[in-house]
Amino acid sequence: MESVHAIELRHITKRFGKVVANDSIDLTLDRGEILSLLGENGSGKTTLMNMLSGIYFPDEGEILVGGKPVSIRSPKDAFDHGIGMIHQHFKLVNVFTAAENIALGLPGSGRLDRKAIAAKVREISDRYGFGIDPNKKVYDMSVSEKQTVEIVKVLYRGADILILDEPTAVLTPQETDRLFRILRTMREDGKAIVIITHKLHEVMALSDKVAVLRKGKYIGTVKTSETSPQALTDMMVGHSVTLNIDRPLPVDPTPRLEVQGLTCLDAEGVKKLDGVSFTAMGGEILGIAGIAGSGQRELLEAIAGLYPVAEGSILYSPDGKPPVNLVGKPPMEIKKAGVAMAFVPEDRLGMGLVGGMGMTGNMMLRSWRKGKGVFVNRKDPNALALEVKERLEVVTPSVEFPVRRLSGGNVQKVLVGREIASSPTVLMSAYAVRGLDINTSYTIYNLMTEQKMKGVAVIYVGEDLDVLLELCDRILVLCGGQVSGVVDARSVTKEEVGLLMTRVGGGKEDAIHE
Amino acid sequence: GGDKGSDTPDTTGEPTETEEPAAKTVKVGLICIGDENDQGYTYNFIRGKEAATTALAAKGINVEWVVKYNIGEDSTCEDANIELAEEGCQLIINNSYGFEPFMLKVVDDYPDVQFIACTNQGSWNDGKDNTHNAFANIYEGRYLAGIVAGMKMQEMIDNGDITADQAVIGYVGAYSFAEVISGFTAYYLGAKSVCPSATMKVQFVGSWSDATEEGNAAAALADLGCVMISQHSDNTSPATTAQSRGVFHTGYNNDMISVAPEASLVSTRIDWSYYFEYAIEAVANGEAFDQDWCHGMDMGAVVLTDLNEDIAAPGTAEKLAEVEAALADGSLQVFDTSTFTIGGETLTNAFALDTDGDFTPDAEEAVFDGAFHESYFQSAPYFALQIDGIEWLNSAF
Amino acid sequence: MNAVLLLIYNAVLNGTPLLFGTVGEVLTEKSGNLNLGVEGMMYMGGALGLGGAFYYEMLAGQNASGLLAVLLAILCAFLGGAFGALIYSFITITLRANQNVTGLALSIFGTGAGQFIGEYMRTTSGGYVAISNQLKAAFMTSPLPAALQNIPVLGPLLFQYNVFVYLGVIIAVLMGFYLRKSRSGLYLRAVGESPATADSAGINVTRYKYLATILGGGISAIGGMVYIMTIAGCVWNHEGLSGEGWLAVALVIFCLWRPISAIFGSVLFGALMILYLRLQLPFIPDQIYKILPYVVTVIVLIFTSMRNSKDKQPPASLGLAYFREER
Amino acid sequence: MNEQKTPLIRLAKRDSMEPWKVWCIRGSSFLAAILLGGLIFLLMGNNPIAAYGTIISGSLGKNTAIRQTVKLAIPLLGTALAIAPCFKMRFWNIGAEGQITAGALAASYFALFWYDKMPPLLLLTVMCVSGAIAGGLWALIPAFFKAKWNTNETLFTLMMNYIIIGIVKWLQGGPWEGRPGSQIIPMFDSAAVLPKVFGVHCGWIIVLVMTVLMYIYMRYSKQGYEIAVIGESENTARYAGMNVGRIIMRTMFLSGGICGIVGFIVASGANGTLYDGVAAGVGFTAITVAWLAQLNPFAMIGISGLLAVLEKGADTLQTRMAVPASISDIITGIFLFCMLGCEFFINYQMIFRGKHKEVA
Ligand SMILES: Nc1ncnc2c1ncn2[C@@H]1O[C@H](COP(=O)(O)OP(=O)(O)OP(=O)(O)O)[C@@H](O)[C@H]1O
Ligand SMILES: Nc1ncnc2c1ncn2[C@@H]1O[C@H](COP(=O)(O)OP(=O)(O)OP(=O)(O)O)[C@@H](O)[C@H]1O
Ligand SMILES: [Mg+2]
Ligand SMILES: [Mg+2]
Repeated sequence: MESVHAIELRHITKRFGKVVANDSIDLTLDRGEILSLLGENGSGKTTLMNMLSGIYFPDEGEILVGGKPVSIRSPKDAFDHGIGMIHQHFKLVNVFTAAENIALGLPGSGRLDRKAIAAKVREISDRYGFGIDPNKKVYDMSVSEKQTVEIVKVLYRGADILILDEPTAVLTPQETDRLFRILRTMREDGKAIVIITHKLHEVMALSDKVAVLRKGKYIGTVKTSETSPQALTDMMVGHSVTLNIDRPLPVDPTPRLEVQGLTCLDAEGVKKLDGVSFTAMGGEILGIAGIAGSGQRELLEAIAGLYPVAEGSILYSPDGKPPVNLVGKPPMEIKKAGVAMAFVPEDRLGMGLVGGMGMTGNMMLRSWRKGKGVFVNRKDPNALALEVKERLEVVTPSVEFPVRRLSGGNVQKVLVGREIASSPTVLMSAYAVRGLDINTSYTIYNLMTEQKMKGVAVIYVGEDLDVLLELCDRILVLCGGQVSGVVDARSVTKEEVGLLMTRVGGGKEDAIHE
Repeated sequence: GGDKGSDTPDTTGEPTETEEPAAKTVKVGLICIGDENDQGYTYNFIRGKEAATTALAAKGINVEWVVKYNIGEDSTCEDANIELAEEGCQLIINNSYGFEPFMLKVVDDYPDVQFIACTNQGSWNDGKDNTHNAFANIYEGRYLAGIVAGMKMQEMIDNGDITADQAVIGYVGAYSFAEVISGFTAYYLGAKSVCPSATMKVQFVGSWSDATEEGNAAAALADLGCVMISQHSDNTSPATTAQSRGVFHTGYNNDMISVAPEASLVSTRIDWSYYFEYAIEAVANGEAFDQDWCHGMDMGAVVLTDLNEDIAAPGTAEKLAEVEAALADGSLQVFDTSTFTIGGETLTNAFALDTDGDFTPDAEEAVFDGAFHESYFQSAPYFALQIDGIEWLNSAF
Repeated sequence: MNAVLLLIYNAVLNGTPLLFGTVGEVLTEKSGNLNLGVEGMMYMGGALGLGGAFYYEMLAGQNASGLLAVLLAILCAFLGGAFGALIYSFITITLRANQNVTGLALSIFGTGAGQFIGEYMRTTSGGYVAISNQLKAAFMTSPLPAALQNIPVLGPLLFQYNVFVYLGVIIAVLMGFYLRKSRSGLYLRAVGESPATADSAGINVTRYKYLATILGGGISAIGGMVYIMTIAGCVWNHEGLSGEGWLAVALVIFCLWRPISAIFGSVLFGALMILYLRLQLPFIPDQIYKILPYVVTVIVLIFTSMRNSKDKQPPASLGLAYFREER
Repeated sequence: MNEQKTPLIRLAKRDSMEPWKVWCIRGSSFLAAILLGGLIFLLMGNNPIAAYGTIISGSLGKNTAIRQTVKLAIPLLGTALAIAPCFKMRFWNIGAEGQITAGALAASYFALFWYDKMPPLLLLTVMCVSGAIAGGLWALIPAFFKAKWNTNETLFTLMMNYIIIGIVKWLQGGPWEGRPGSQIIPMFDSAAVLPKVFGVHCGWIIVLVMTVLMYIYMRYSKQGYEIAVIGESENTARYAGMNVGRIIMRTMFLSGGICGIVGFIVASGANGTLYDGVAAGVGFTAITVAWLAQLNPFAMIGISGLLAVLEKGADTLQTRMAVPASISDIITGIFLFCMLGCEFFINYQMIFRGKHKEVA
């Protein structure tokens, strides 16, 4: 007689139209265990977990919770079975406070006792060391604060089967560590935990078992202790791959973009960038490191002409022409000059892509204005879409399929693919691999390097210090909107960069040791 | 003969049994701005239509009606006229003032069809043979209603309920249009003839039919101290408002006692059946008929609805009978120039007709024999003067 | 009473139907449903509410009780509006059709149905559809003791209104409390802000949307009945209600989705509608004067948008259909 | 699996559907509407077959009837075309009513005061252009505030309707009035009236041409693409270098301009004068036309035709069968409900309990 699993999935199949997102998947999860769910973008991880949390209902197959077949028709059913899920996309009401969001859906009496809820939220966040203010409105929160609220929401409900869909994608290393500590505590409590992440080192560090999906099919489960990142990658992709970043020396670096004393204020008048100065060279990759929200986003947006500049100058030197100041120029002119931005914002589809259009329509976002006359050219974007689809292996039924309905990673591929294709002289990317599977991430790193070798000035904002150190030529570290250092990526250590990241207004003089 | 049930207004007059060969059938079109559900303006035409049908049946004339409801004062009216003419109507009646310009676009194409524009005046100078206008001397009915109101106010003065200078009438008018002005002036003169201290305030609401506006205007008038409300507009809200404010009311178009039994004294309305009968009979016999027709109480074209005996001042019915007789024999003129002044002066001259089409009367002297002769030269009212004792609260409409 | 007092008094009376219409629509919109069919629901409510009192009196005759007539009128009006809102809910919530267009269709349907009922009552009763004076008093006069009503200034300002004024204020205050202080009110707002969030928190989105929309429709429809039974004097007037529903929709935005503000908003609108009758300005033509409520709305709209505040926005998912599997 | 607990009906979104099935569904919803409407007729004591027969013969039975139906469809189609780009941009312009009125007002000004000062063709051109500009400007006001401060456009455009209609009422009873107090503006001189082609004023040619142009504009033009992007996400549009505020204003100017042309057509072609009801609810009905046509200009021809048939038919129904006007509103409502509801069966698939096969 086999032991009773916390969760057992049998032959689960889910289709979306013609897409088979999950194809007869079997999976088990036990108490006191952390399972990593691994797979390339669009391999069906989120879909599978959504069937546990009651968002989707399986087309075929059955779900057993605690050995009993159950039918999970709604999130409420899932809660009743003790299943709680933290979704890839935030499920928070913006105009509510943290406490109100946490109180949502809980049974209780007519009157809403805000004080009691706030007290309990404080208690939980104190216990686990979260710093959240129950009365803060979600719209005032940073991404990681929102993520924290999501976690507290599940903890508050006391779920004993916990599913986390890419929870670390937006957290700082410190926050990630704290989360992992909590998850380990919960494992001790006998909870069953599923975590989806693309970061293999996290998989190795945290989980007990790893289950791998590929193109909607279940490939297998291995014990973490008995596997390696390389082996997992091979399982995910289906054939052997090599994962290393090739970093040739910069060829003939010429100053391309010179930023001086850049200061930007947000709508409330708070300084988001404070006297930022640096030079980006053609033919090299300049990394930008910093804790999330240190001004990376504003910096790139300011260069692209999307964020108002209070002070300072941004000098761009085109080939063989005198430098021009980009400050005050509309985005269109900046783009025409050759500054391209692959910006992957926190909300993937909110900027950079049009969710309701297909890949072709999204490729046109770059080229729609090209050519004389009043009509748009659809032919070239269509060809480009097909090319990007092929090159980056975008999983989509057709290039006319709305990108909103692609999986998160595939959405990102479309964006990055398009930006690179616009053959810029300055290519800026922020969080370009957020949510991308490992294989695709490396494809993108290689694309960046390829651009660099073409003489493009690449600015790469990243979260993963290991990657920054491996990919970039120089790294600019931002802290609280100020430059706390510019370092040579080949010689600096992770610890040194980490230190600069937290040194507010940190001494510029001693940090610059190029 | 035919039935005249109110729910089958369109097929009345269809012969149900074989009649004598002498029976004639006339096909008549009627174009209405509303339908009978308005219980006011159009309803009056429907009532007239039914009564005329019955009366004509007795004379051996079958009338086949084709009625178009809810037609706007726009090109749909033109279309309706074309459609009715194409369907073979020999006579087409347009029931709203604003229909005439659209009707006139069509009349040349159907010279054998007679077109009537009620309440308007185009046939005067359009130079066409097949256009007609008609109206009734509603000012006579208003005058009588004014007498009912005046007697009530005088009774209140006599009882000490109000002082003499509190005998203020509030009048809800649609627009400052001759038809309205003529009406409330007649009404005021009627009231003043039995309650000499009466004065009147007129509030124009800028709509022929808007229950909210009419009710609000009546409330504002009551708040200004008016003890009697009357109206030239389509809804019952002035009556009900009068009742809820504890003042009295006289109505228009329909008997309103059922909706405001404590306030509504009497109403006056036009009875179109006499004109319809006259015009249709002429068409049936292939005769010409007046291009501009106007009659009043003499023919029963203007009627006073039942008096609310419960609240009317004693002796009102008798007084009404007396005045009606005087009006009939011509010994009483409603717009007797000795009964009113304008800016302190007696009215000595006023024009009646607009002959050059600039919309201001410029010909035919309306004042003679000591009275202003309303609807004498043309059916559409043309008394548009502001007399003393009547205050226009607003005049921009 | 002086002119200002009279203006306020009449503004309150005039604004009360709007208050019901608005408060009902606030509830509906808080659930994320933009129901533009208020006009239609108010028509149905007006006709059915009058019908309820009218036929009750026909049956009960002399013994008809005013209180019962009022209750019946409220019930019938509510049911009429709830029925319209049910159609709307089925089409937009279950069948997920576009809310704007469904609302417009409902206003066509509802005005038709309301008019038809009014006409039907008229033809079958052979004249005006009106109730007797004795019953009218229950609808049109103040239910409060004379002692209160006779207090100078305060009497007319506060205590001389008909029962629906007080009922409307009570409903608005209760709804304000419900939305802000109660658990279920919080859940309802969550449904309107982000149905996906509410759903994943285990809130039954469909049920909340249906209930709020139907309840809201019913409350709006009571406004139609209040209009007929107070302003129109308990008589069915053809096309008498025209425009009230649209004003109510405007007022919802004007009061920034807050029931309590709707009380003041409806009085303001009530005042603006009658201002030209009570405060003659020689230099403005009346037709221009009459557009004042709309001009004021536009100005307020512009000013509130200039002081853009995150708390003064429409419910974030207003107008959008929700399907759980949509991403 | 525990069959008892499986939901009775589940929904899934469909990718696509064969066109014939789509039309089958639309056809059956139409049939359902006809049946429901028939039921209403039956309840009211009318013969449904006769009633529908009357609607058809009344609207399409004779040349005069067809002409009138076409005349009703012209402003509906024109306005639906005008609304389409706004709706595509997710700008909820419910102010078409006012924009039509503004256009009619400007056109009327030239018709009334300039008719003898220029040749007829020039006069009509000036009227058309001024109508377009006035409608466009009237639409530009809410668009400006939307672009600048994100002012709610639904309410703003609705209010603008009442305001311009109030202004026309004032003109009607004031400066432009004919007979004092009559509230009627005199008829235009014949030079200011659109000529007729096949018995209907040539507005129908104008709107048909506009249909083709609008189709091309939305589908193939750069501006059409900009509109589509903004409708999806303003941030993305900004990112792509579009000047969102300007595009919003430009699109609203275009939309209002087309409404203004419709106003000109109605005032000059149909009525030959101006009055406050010149838009006659068209602005609202056209929203349903645009939406039911899913913003496809060619589909709008059919939908506006259908609604015009219903309207004209209902008119005949009241004349011939004494069916009150309110019934036709009820029937129109039912048709709209059915046609709106049926899209559900096209976009979603219902899976019934027990229908899915178990894999052993
Ligand atoms: N609601 C939906 N409608 C249509 N297609 C969907 C939907 N949800 C998922 N899919 C499709 O199902 C497939 C699996 O998607 P899923 O989101 O589960 O992938 P994933 O493994 O979570 O990917 P990622 O790592 O990028 O998040 C994708 O091809 C996606 O396009
Ligand atoms: N009258 C209202 N109607 C609807 N929603 C409201 C109303 N007033 C406030 N809200 C909403 O309810 C939420 C809470 O309101 P409020 O600002 O009163 O919270 P609070 O300050 O926490 O409450 P408290 O009154 O207990 O201090 C806000 O997000 C606001 O959008
Ligand atoms: Mg995923
Ligand atoms: Mg003259």
